[in-house]
Amino acid sequence: MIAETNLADVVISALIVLGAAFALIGSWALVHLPTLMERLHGPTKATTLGLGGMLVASVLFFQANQGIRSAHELLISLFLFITAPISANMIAKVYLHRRRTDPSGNVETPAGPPPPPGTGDWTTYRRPQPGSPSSTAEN
Amino acid sequence: MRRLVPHPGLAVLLVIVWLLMANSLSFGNLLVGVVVGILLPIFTAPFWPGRPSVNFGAGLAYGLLVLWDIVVANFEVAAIILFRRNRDLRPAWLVVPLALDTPEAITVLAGTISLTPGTVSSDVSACGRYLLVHALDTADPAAEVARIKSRYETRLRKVFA
Amino acid sequence: MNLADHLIVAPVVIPALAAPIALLVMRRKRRLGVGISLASCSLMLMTALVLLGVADDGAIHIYALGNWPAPFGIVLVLDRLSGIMLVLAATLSLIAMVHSVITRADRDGWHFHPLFQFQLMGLNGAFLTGDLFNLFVFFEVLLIASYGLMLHGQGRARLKAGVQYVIVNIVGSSLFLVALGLLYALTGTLNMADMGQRVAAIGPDDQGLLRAAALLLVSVFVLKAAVAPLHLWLPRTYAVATPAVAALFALMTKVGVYSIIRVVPQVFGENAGAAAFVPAPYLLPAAIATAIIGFAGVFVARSLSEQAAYAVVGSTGTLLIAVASWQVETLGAALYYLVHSTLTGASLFLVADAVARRRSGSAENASPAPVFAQRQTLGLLFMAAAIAATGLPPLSGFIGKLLILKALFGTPHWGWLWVTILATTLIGVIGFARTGSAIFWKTTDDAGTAQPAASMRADLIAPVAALALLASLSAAAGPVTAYTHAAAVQLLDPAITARAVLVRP
Amino acid sequence: MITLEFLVASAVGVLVAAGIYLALRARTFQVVLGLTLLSYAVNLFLFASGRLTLGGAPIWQKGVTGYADPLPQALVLTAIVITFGMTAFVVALALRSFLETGTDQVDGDDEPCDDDAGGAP
Amino acid sequence: MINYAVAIGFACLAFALALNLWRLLKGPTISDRIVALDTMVINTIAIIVLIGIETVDDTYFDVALLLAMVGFVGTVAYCKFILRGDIVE
Amino acid sequence: MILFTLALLPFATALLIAVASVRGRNLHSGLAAASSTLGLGLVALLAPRIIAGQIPAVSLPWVPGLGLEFSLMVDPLGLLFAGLILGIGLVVVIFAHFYLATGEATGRFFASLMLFQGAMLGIVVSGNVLLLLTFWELTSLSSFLLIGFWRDRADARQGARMALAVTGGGGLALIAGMLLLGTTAGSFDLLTILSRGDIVRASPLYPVILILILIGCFTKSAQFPFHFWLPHAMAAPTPVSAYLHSATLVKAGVFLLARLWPVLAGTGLYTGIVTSVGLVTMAFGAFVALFRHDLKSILAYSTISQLGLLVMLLGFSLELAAVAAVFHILNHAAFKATLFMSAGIVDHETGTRDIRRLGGLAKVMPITAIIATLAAAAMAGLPPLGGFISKEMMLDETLHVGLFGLPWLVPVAATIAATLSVAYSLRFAIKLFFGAPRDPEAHLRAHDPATGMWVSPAVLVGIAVLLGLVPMLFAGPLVASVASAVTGKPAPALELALWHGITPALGMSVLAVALGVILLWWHPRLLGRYEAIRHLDAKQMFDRSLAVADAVTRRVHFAVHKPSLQRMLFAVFAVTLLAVFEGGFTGGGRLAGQRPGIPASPVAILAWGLLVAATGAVLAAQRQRFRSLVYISVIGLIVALAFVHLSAPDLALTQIAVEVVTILLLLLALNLLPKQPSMLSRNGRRARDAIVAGLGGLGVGGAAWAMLTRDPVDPISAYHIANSYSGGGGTNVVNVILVDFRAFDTLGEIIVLGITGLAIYALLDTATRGTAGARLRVWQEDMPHSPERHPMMFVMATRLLLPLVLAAGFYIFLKGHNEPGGGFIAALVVAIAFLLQYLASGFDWTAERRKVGEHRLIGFGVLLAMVTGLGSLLFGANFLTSTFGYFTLPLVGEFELATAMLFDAGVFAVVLGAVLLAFSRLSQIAQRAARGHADQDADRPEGMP
Ligand code: NA
Ligand code: NA
Repeated sequence: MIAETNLADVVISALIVLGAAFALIGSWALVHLPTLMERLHGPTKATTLGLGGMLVASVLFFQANQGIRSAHELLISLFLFITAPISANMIAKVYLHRRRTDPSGNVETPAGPPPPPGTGDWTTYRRPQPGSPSSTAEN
Repeated sequence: MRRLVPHPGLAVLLVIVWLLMANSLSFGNLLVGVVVGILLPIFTAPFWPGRPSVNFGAGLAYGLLVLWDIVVANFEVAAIILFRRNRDLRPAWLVVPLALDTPEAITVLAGTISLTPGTVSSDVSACGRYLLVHALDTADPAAEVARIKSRYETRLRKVFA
Repeated sequence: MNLADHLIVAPVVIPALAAPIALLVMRRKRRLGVGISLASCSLMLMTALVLLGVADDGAIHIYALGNWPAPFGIVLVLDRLSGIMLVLAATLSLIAMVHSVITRADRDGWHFHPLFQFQLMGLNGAFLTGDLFNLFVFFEVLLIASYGLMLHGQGRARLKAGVQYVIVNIVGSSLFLVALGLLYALTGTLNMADMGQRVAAIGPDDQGLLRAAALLLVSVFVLKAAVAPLHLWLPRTYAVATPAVAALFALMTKVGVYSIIRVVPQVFGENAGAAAFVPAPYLLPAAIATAIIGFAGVFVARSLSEQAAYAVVGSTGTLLIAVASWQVETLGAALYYLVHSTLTGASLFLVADAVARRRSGSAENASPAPVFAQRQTLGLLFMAAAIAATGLPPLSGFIGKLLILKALFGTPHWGWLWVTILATTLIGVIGFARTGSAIFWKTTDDAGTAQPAASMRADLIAPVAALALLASLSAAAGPVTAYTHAAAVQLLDPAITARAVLVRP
Repeated sequence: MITLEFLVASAVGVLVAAGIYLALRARTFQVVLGLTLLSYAVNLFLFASGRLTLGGAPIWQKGVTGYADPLPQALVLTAIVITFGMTAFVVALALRSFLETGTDQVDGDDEPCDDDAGGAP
Repeated sequence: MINYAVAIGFACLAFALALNLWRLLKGPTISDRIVALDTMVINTIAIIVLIGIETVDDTYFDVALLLAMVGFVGTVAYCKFILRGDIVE
Repeated sequence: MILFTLALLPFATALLIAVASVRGRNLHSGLAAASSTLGLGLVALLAPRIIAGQIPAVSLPWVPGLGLEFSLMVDPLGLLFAGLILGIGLVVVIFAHFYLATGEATGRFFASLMLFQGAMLGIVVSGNVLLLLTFWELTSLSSFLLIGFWRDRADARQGARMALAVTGGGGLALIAGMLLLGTTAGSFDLLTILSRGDIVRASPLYPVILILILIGCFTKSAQFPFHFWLPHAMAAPTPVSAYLHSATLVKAGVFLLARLWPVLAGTGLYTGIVTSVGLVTMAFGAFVALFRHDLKSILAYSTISQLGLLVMLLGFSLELAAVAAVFHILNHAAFKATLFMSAGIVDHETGTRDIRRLGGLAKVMPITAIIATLAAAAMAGLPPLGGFISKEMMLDETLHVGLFGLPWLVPVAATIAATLSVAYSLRFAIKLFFGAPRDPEAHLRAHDPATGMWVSPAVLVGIAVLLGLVPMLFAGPLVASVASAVTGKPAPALELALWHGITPALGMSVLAVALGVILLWWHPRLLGRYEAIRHLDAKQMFDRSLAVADAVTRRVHFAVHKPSLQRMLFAVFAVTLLAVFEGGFTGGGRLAGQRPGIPASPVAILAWGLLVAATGAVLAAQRQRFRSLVYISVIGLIVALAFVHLSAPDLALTQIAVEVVTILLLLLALNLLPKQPSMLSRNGRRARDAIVAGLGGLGVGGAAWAMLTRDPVDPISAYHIANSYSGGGGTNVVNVILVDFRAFDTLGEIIVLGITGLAIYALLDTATRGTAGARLRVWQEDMPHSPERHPMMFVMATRLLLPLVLAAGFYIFLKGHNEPGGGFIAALVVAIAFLLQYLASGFDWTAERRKVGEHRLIGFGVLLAMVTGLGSLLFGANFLTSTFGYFTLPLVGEFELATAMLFDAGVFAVVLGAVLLAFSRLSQIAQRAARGHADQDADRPEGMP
């Protein structure tokens, strides 16, 4: 496929390996870490540096080896940067919700989150107050 | 101009996205991109009531800072995952009091926290003034909260001025 | 290309335009929508009649969609068989449509008219296409529309039966795709005429695969035709459907039969090696079983619509008994009987509806009820429909059965086939006589015959029209059988079609 | 040597087997799951009728040969769309039927558990 | 050189997918299964990008982009289902 | 012309009466009488020519392919029967006019009667056996109406059904017989067939033909053992009995025997069967008649007996026997119709038909008594009546016939039967009219009826008398020519006379009368004996066998047609499996082909492992619905990856987008479906299903393996690749196939989706009302839920995503013609963008901001696609022909416009509309349920879960 080795190839290869490694570490974290909230930290690695490395490698690859000026890989990162926190947030909410309503499903859980100061609670447990920033589309 | 392009930030973002999708910088694509950038925000305006205005420069700087933090944090967390035994982990729940008061700004802050490995934004308080963050490993939760507030929140207040 | 040449595609285009237009105008102007729907049916009937005439020149008329030549593009093929099916579909749809409008059944739920038109589009497309995958697509069009129509009006019974009907047909569609995949892999083509030619060239190594594909494909058609033991979905579905819809559905099983008649000689004809006339050894016993099961159902059924549904099953059995020997005489007889049995099924459902509308409490169940309006007229109509269904004179069923019996004479096992056909006729006669006498003769009390409301006569238009068609089919049996015979000749000589379809540019 | 052909064929087989087994269960949701698996299998099967091509050009270019057979792909696209429509419909129907009849059993054995049709909870 | 990198990349990602599946099947909480599925989508995107590099063809990029755009929809829908039962309200 | 008029007149009259059904009975009976008279006139007009040897015939083609012609002909036999049918018909009409009470449905009655007359007349004037069959079956149908005339009476309904079942069933045998006869003879033309008797009798099919035709004749003519329907047909009004069961319907069988005599008669088989059946019927009928009490029942059994006599005579295969039969047909018609009418008069006047309650009526109704007694005497075969002559001839002929090699058998049996006839005939007359009244009450009002009522039987009995007194003058030429027509030979020397000198027949006759009188003398004692025995009642047997058949059929039927989806699917899978394996094994060839395989990469193998594991997980978790959905997602992901790997980017895109929407729909539905795990099926059932499933997997997997290991065979797609750019203007061949080469498929496909949307809308629109609505209102959440509806972060992200994803959708649409993408995928992407709004911000919030209705999208989309397709017609090209061009604008550069893209826009609109419609409908139901739930916990304190 590619004959001569040059600096670009080295960088590209390094980025590919780096990205793949971070993706693997993220997935390893998912298996290895003890509780859900800790495991949840794994995928952010795959999303950010794992895939990011791969995408930059792709940009460089098509630029250096094919002469195609390509940047659309950045779009993937853009979308993932928007969506990945949402996924994590929702999964965390599911965790919070289930640990209070269905303790049997969370045998390994250590202490839950402290309530926010004052009389309120987290939105997973309590409907957002009208007019507050957290009640975006409540109607 | 203001009426034609009520949200210049979104319009610019759309033009950039369009050019990235087309993956070429030809004039034709730019033209179509501009049309898309003008029309789509108008068309989707009802779906985003009270679109905030954004300080471009501050936003760009914020973005670069976050990118850098992401790269650094990736390596730190990788080390924790690979080399720290599970029983030595010091996970913690952080309650971050918020000075930000628009949902957009809070969301960006929460997103930033989640994207940087090691912390995940988990919930918002019903009153909207506290953010619940889970940290994978932290020695001093209060310091971590302070770091988040000083490093990200203060900057974001400028972005969403 | 003048406009007349485009007429072949009209049976698909007309409903495909009428449906969205009706959909768009219906919300504001109901009557306009209904008018469009009726106009579409009438226009379709006229077109179909013209096409029937066109096809009578004996030539195979081709319409290449998108101007792409067969086998690369999709072509429509108009021959005598498609002419017959188009006229049948248009006629039946007009009757069913008129009935639904008169009885206001079209107002029992949303989108009756668009769904109805799409259903017709699917039917007409299936009858015209010369491409096997396109046939699948039109099957799906007519099926999904039929799901909507079958559930029209809803209610517990329809929903229960609907789940079964829909799921069974989805499985059938999956199997259709598997068969299609195999055939494409073996022949590299989708055009039926082309496939017929390529099948003949398949080597000995691939014969088993070919035969499996052919049998699978025919099984799918058999499922659509509701042939035993794959008939189980039909009776409940048809019995609970809105009667105007059930009347149209009388044609739906015939789509399966049509596909068998169309595909087997064309693709799996005598040159097809291991797949030559592939369903032959199994179709006959299955058809016999279907006829027996169907008429046994007529025998034990306790409501008119249920009886009608089983009569549809039984008639398919009789029909396939004739189809299964793949000879010109039997096939010609079968085509005549196909037309007859479709109209008959429709008239049974329509009469059942007219009865149900007058016996509000007991509907059309064969339990005694008070005297109802127009009992005598309805009794006569029912008798006529039953006469048609059992194949007694003077309606076309008698001629159809005589034709089939005569054509079967001398074919293998003809004795058993005769016994089946005649015995099922007797079973049917007894069954219809039982429900008929229970509903139209037996009453709980004679108090006051309700005077029919003015609108109550109008709902007899459709059943009377269907029965009148059966009478005319009988009176005009000479020319009609000549046409069906010629159609059978055309079908059993696929080389003619292949030559016409595969004109290389 | 394990070939791609073997992987695809066996995957189709496994999906079909699971699909049929689920389709023969007694409740609508399981049946819908079965139909979904069957449709995966059928789509793969139909796709396979064009044989497998590795590294084939997906887009026509002058002078290039070695395309994956595009026709089965087009057919599968049509099939996916149609299957999607059917699945959507059957899901809606299953729900509607349950709401009307009070049961999602389709086995005929079991009459609805609450025949009072939406009466007291 | 890039070939080797790509091969290593495939190996890492394949192994990652296997780990994801293990978590998916193992659970134990519903959140675990959802997060496993979510990670699987990310890893699949990476594989598709890698296939693009391997085959020197950026046609497949669109697939990766689509997955990035809509892949999380399933995740949030599953979460919403657990949280609220009704995913649209 | 006369023939057509003759044949069609009764039908026209029937129609006329039916149309005039609200008018009075005078009009009805008047029309019927006029029609019969006119018909009779026509017959009279034809008679001289026919007796002179001409056979008027006329023919119209009907179904040439079948050999069915509308051909009519009247020969002497037809003439005789036509005369009987019309003549007795006229008499019966007059009688019925007086007999039927006011308020009876005379319109229905006379219309049915005329229908029957027409059918009967049709039988005797048909010149084509298939036409004859047509009329034959019509007689069964019209007699069904007549017997069931008093429809509120159970016995009438039963009698009618039984008559229909038996005679209709016999008619079916006749159909078979006639078809075989015509096929054997080479023609269905009656005269041709009659001339080919030798061929028929020589045919190996002859026994089958004979038996089938005989079954038809015997059922119709109530021959043993098919006789049982006739007595029950007596539930009909008396005029009907007089008509159908004396002169016409039951004579049809006899007619047909006579008609086909030249073809069928003369063989040992024929003689054996027909003679013995006739003989048995004659004796049996007479025997039973002796012990019946109901007047009509006596007459019914006597009719059976007399028909047996006729059948026996025809069975002799002797010409003189045929003459006797013909003559007896005349006699029987005359006296039996008379007797029925007399019975009707008695019933009418006394209110009873029970012979045990009647007696001595001669005093109060002398005219009736004279008429009936004369007719009974004719039936008994007493001189000087016609019945005597025909019985004499019959007895004489018996001496020439040996049955089963026993020359004495037939004469002895015939004499016994004659004895019984004498006994029951005398019993009828004597018990009814003479002696003392047994039940005075019945006689209170009794007197002779109005003239109109007795004139009819009087005329008939007059004929019976004349047939005895001056037979040659009255019937000689007719009988001669009819006999000749029956036998197909010149008429035998005929001598109809009361006195032939002292012959053995006379002796037998005298003996019969003497014994008959003695029998009547002993009757009370015999009756006691008779009634002490339990009789085999054929009607009961018929009923019981029907009931058993019904029960068995019912049980089998309901066992087979259990409303089980699993059974249906099992049948489908089993049949298709058998089909595939049968085909694979018997077709020959090999499973694996020669094509070299592609080595699988480790990633591919691993992906395969994931897929198999996920599939297994779905199976294992099938009872936990949520988990199985998650596993399904994995399978979808792997399949998409496979499509990428195998160079099918469009498929991967579609798969991913469809997957997302499907999961959303499934989740929406799953929320409301019951979630409790289902019970496991029984082990046996699971094993059975597992076997079928395993075989299915093997079958389809094997087929896939077989396909994949074979080389492609010159696929037509080579043409598509070659012409995609040059002819279709696009480089994405898959897309060009979809929107150009096979745009017709795509048109159908989007219509499927459009219909799906509409059908789902129609289906779910009612879900919030009625039973379903009630269920929704009381719907209980089955797991505790978080109170937050619209998580802030999610909502904010979707607000930004909407314009971005819409832009992406637009882009995918534009480039689809040349690169992966296209209207369908674009629509799904756009749909997902909106679905995200539903998910994040809720149904109401999104719905009130959406501008374009889904219905319009579907409608306009289909229209756009259609109009694009039709546009090509303007340029003289076929439907769906596309065109494209490359244009250059300053600054912008070159770009392509293709009409196929317009078509694709239609695709886009329909798909978007359908997906949104389906989704919003499902959401709305969930909304409804949620609202019901919210109402319940509205008063909960803030913050409680
Ligand atoms: Na495309
Ligand atoms: Na085109």
